[in-house]
Amino acid sequence: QTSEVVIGATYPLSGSGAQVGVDAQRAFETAIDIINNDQDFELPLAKGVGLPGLGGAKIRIVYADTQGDPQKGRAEAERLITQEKVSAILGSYQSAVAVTISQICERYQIPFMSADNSSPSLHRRGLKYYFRASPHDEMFSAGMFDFLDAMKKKGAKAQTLALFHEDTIFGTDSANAQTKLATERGYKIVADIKYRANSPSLSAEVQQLKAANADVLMPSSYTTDGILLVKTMAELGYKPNAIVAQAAGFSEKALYDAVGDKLEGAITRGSFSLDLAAKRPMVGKINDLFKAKSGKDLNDNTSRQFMAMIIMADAINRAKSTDGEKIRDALAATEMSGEQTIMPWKRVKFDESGQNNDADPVLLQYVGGKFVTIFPSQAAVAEPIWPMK
Amino acid sequence: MGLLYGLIAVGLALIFGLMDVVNFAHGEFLMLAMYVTFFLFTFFAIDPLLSAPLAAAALFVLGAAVYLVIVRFAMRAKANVGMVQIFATFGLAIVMRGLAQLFFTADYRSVPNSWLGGKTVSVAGIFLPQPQLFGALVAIAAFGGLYLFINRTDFGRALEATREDPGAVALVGIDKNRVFALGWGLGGALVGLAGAIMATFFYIYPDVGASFALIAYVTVALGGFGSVFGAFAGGIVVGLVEATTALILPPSLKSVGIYAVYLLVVFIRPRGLFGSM
Amino acid sequence: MLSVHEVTTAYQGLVAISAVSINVEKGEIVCVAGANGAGKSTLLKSIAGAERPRSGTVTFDGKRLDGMAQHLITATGIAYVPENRRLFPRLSVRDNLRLGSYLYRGDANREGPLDLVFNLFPRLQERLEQRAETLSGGEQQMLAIGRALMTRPRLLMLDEPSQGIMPKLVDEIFQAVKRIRDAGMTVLIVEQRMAECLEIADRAYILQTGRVLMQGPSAEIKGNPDVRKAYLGL
Amino acid sequence: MDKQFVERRRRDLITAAGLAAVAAIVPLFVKDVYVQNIMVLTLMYAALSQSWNILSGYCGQISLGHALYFGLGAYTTALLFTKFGVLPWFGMIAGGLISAAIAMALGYPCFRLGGHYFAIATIVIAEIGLLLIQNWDWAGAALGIDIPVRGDSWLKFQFTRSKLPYFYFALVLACVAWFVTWWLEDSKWGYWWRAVKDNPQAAESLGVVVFNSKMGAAAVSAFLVAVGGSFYAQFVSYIDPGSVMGFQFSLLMALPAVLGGIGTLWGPMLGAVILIPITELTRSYIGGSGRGVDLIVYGALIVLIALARPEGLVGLFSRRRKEATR
Amino acid sequence: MTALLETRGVWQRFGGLIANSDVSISVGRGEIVGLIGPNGAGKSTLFNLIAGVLPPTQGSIIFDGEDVTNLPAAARCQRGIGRTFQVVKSFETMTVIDNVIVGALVRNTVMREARRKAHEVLEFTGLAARADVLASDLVPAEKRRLEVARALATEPKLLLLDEVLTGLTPTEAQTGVALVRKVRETGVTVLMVEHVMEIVMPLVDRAIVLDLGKVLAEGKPSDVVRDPNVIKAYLGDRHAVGA
Ligand SMILES: Nc1ncnc2c1ncn2[C@@H]1O[C@H](COP(=O)(O)OP(=O)(O)OP(=O)(O)O)[C@@H](O)[C@H]1O
Ligand SMILES: Nc1ncnc2c1ncn2[C@@H]1O[C@H](COP(=O)(O)OP(=O)(O)OP(=O)(O)O)[C@@H](O)[C@H]1O
Ligand SMILES: CC(C)C[C@H](N)C(=O)O
Ligand SMILES: [Mg+2]
Ligand SMILES: [Mg+2]
Repeated sequence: QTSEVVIGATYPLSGSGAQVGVDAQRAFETAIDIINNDQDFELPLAKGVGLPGLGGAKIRIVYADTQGDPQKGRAEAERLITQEKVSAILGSYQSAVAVTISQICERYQIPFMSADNSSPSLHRRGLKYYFRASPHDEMFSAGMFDFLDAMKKKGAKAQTLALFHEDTIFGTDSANAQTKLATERGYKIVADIKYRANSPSLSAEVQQLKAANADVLMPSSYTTDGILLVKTMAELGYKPNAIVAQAAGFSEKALYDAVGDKLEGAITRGSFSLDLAAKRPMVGKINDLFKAKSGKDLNDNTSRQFMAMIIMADAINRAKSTDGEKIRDALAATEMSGEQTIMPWKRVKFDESGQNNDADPVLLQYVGGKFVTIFPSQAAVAEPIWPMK
Repeated sequence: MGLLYGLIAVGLALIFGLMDVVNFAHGEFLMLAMYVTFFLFTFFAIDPLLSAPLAAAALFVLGAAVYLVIVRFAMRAKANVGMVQIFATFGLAIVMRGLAQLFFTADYRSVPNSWLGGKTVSVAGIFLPQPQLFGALVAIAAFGGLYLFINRTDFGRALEATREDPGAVALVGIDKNRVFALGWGLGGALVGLAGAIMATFFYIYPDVGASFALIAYVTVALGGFGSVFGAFAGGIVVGLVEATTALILPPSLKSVGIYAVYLLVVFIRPRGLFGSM
Repeated sequence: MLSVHEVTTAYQGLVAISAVSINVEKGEIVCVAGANGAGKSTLLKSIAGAERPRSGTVTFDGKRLDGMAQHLITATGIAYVPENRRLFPRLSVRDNLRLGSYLYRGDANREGPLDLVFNLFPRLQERLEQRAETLSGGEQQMLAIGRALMTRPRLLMLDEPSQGIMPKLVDEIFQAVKRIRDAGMTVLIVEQRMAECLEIADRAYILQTGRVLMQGPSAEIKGNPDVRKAYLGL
Repeated sequence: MDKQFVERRRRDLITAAGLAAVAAIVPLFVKDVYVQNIMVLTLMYAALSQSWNILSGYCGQISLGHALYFGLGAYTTALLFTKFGVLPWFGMIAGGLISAAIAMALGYPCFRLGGHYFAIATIVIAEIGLLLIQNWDWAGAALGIDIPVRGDSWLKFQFTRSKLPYFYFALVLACVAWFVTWWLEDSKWGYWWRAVKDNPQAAESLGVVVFNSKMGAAAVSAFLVAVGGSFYAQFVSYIDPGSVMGFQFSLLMALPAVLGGIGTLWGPMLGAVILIPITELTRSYIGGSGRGVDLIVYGALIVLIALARPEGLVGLFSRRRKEATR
Repeated sequence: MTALLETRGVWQRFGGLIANSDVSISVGRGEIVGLIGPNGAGKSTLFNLIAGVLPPTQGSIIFDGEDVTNLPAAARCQRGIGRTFQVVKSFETMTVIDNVIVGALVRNTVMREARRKAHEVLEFTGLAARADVLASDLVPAEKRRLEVARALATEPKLLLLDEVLTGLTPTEAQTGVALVRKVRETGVTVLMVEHVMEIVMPLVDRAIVLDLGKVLAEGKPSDVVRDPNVIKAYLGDRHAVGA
């Protein structure tokens, strides 16, 4: 039988998203290490060598650079499928690129798993081979508003919101979800600022945020704009009452390296929490493995990339085949308990559109140089500090 | 902010305007200057303000080298010299980004806290961030210096003459390669200065140049090629327009304001505000 | 002073002058004449370094010029006014002239030759601020010669300086050439107006299809019946 | 002498037909879809660059904003299809016509601008277009437009796996662009354009209405590029503002022509045939490292080609030909 | 018969400088008229006004019975004004024949016709051997000839020649003179600027002298050269004796 299973990973490895792509490589390598070698974790496939279902076959990963361009993502996916003969594809950071990759995968009947794409539209296109284990923006946003509701109940000042989001798919989707939830749950949006991604300056935008002076600032920005936003806020003397961020840049180490001192008490939603290590020691150990490779802690993106690989490998193992259709069926039948992951999720189980609806987001607060889980209560290890600092 | 665009633009103005050469790697020059500043800070704890001259010197060498090694040969083209230069420097930009990623990794960096970083002065209720303020001062000084240099010295005149007809300056004993190499070096040095100041309030990564390149070109063109003062004025106009359009249009469209102003200006004055060519 | 020895120059494989040798002594006015396309301009270009000779040598005051960069040749004291003038079109008359003295940047008396220039071409003085490209054809020619004089050459090479110049001024230019020589310069001049040129020249060369056809003192050349017929239209 | 000229034109035509015929049978032997994909892109870029070359190469109006017309073509087709069910074939024509009309409307003020001012105006206008679409919710804004693919259909011009139909369409497009150039080259317009490029004032004095010439070139050029954009929308079946209207795209369209030989008949083709495979292969085979090596190689190649052959690669061929006839 | 070209009180100012002041001249059909005058007198400027490069500051230009003052250059070319530029403006990246074809296209819309016409003109002007050379490879004298060829290809009624016969040896100049005569024989009216008296005097039917932007003298060449004002301003003493 086959001695190796090839999985493709399509990421931006050059251009403005390169940093995420490069980090993703480390996350996948960590997962493959665990799968291919005998490790003592409560993760599927950790124990023993390789995939037992395929006679101990090992996983090999092939990377392709999308440069963040849908057309290139498409071409690379096709190349991975036809030339590298991959059995499945993981990807792809930018949701726009996921659109074309998932189309190609559909045509070739190869499963595609969004590790870190968060656009809700992705799983609503009636694709059979599309899967996403992690939450999408609506779920994330719902988590954020659940938290705000809880805070309000406690009497915190969280009535008015300022949305600050970039003009890409990610920013637009996030803002749409947040707007919808805000109206449903009776919040007032006092500023809804859509800005151009990678702008050279955000002064005008920050002036408007400052003028609106909302109770909660809700940014949806990548690292670059996140850094600029925080620096500009400091320079213009704007200190919001609270920040509740839609992850992305606000879960990147680089951002806190740059402007962490100005973010004491900032809150971001996330799908990963290192605090879980207290309850589930393997989380800490896996984090150490990852850190040894990358010099960084696992974060929102890398944890999901890691899990995507584990879940995919698990399905292939159960499918006992490298055939796309069989893997798809196995994926569709996935039933993984939360304990078997490194995430604070209830479980992994895909609905008919390929979305896992049981992946609960968490909210993390940046306190004293690290993240502390503050919501939901079953995962929380500390009380939120509100307002920030 | 406008003045900073101006400062970035002025390096361009020098290379692009005064020499009639397009440098598509301008943003990458800026990127490199920011990295130089960053590394000087992290490894030698040299404050960006002090390392600015070092960054300028490094970029001077780079600018001159780029001219001598690449642009000089691109200029040999008989027809469409402009396009050949555009693409030679475009290729160079890609190489520089690749090299930056290879050596500096794709990580986002930033100079955490310089002496000025994050401090603000409040003048009559308007907050002025110190780094920008300082940048503005440096920009004004650089503009002034360059303006005098170009308009009052023989080098400035030689540069203009070389742009007009590189083949003819030898008739009066000018070495065109020397003049151009110096011009590129100076352009680079100005970008070096700009980069050092930028580094105090901007993030740094291999593709950072892309954020600035277009706006810098528009700034130069708005002011008018061949005019140092134009680049200065262009920078101020762009800064003002940026700040004001954000009040009328959604911020994601704020650059539309700048672009529209550019179009408006050149439709009325086809050589920009102060252009001579 | 200047010695051109067996110089051959070609454009993309097409030989324009072959094995041409000429000599110019200090203080002389030497005229080079010949039909269109005979290679006169090519000869001057080869001396000035604007074209690189394929073979042969050019020496100036004992210094080898062939292969030297053009701007360095200018610095040795050779000023060259090309046929197409090569002014800096968008610079003012003043700047064009000032650039002529670029080599004497530090010199307190850098603008010394300006008197001579204005004396020769008062029109330039009236037009100091005008952009060179808007000058009339003749004015441009004046400026080109003026700029060359500003480099304080020991050898001045003029390619058809009378072109586009009004009759009155043609005479003046030829007289000026004489004065320039009297001011201590040596002049090598290419001209179609052989009659006028031979009047002031000490010696002349006639080129034909890239070779020296004839050479000698002006009077001798002027008297030659073939020359009279072929070049003077008499 | 005239005979020589007629012969040269005929030889160009025969060569082109021959090459097209060879190209047409290549995919019968090359079954690898990845390679086929590269061939489709190569042909597409050849066609785009050839079209760009009409305005910028022949007529000398350097446009660095052709992504606008490309995007207009792509968006018109995609919107008409997804919103109104209009078949892409009509969308293509509509996109072309809209682009040509817009090119002329924009040309009206822009053609008064010279050199860099013109080039920057084109960049800026394309960028405005991009921003407007990016903020236009009805057109999908940043989300772009996902064209649903429901099986193979010539009518809807969509095919799930096979690249062949796309390949042949791109081939036809490239041939059309080439042929239009060939045909215009020896027409009144072709001469006018080159005259306008070399010296507008002299051209005017010879009865060339400079402004109209530029308008004509802009219209033809924009039309063809927009058809290319329509094709791209169908080919990728997903478009978003950044990937069809970005500034990079304008550059990529010009690059083959510049490297191949700007303002020449064969330059864009030659440039595309060399450049596009390099672009794709460097990314695919050395881009996976995530260390930017592919960029270094790719960028260095561009620099080298630009420096080694500043007049364009076609020089390699024509020089040899000239010497052969001598 | 009315004049082919008439300028009525034409002025041209460049800032403070008056390049043409109240110039009224007329050129009859079939004439060869010489326009002479000192450097900077405004001759080329007047050509530019007639050909439509610039609109005159004041005054009007009548061509072939029509007021063309406000027509652009291209339209004037179509009506039959052909011109050369003193500072040559060849299409440098095009071959000689292609340069001429551009001109020929004004009256020949069929390419084959235009090409035939262009060859004919090249033959006529003696450039035929250089047809396939790039214009940038021509020497200055040839470029000037190309200017003439291009203008002739537009089949003008009036041909404006601005110093096209300079830089020729006297013998060569004779060929040029013959060429201009030949042009006239084909029914073209010629208005020419030239500084070389040996060429102008025998060739032109009439001479107009401009000085400081104004018409200084006008008449038969032999009369004009004797005019003391003309001698003083333009010819200098030697020509006074010579003529
Ligand atoms: N740039 C060039 N490219 C190709 N051939 C050239 C070039 N310049 C000159 N030639 C050729 O070289 C030969 C000599 O030209 P040159 O200009 O030296 O002649 P000339 O005697 O100065 O003529 P003229 O009296 O017209 O100025 C001519 O046959 C000409 O065609
Ligand atoms: N655009 C302009 N701006 C300013 N002055 C100009 C402009 N064009 C021409 N002039 C001036 O107008 C005067 C007339 O120029 P013009 O070219 O008509 O002279 P010309 O009679 O043709 O002289 P030449 O015989 O030397 O060619 C000149 O003094 C010239 O400097
Ligand atoms: C929060 C992010 C990880 C979102 C993701 N990159 C997307 O664009 O789909
Ligand atoms: Mg000559
Ligand atoms: Mg004149």
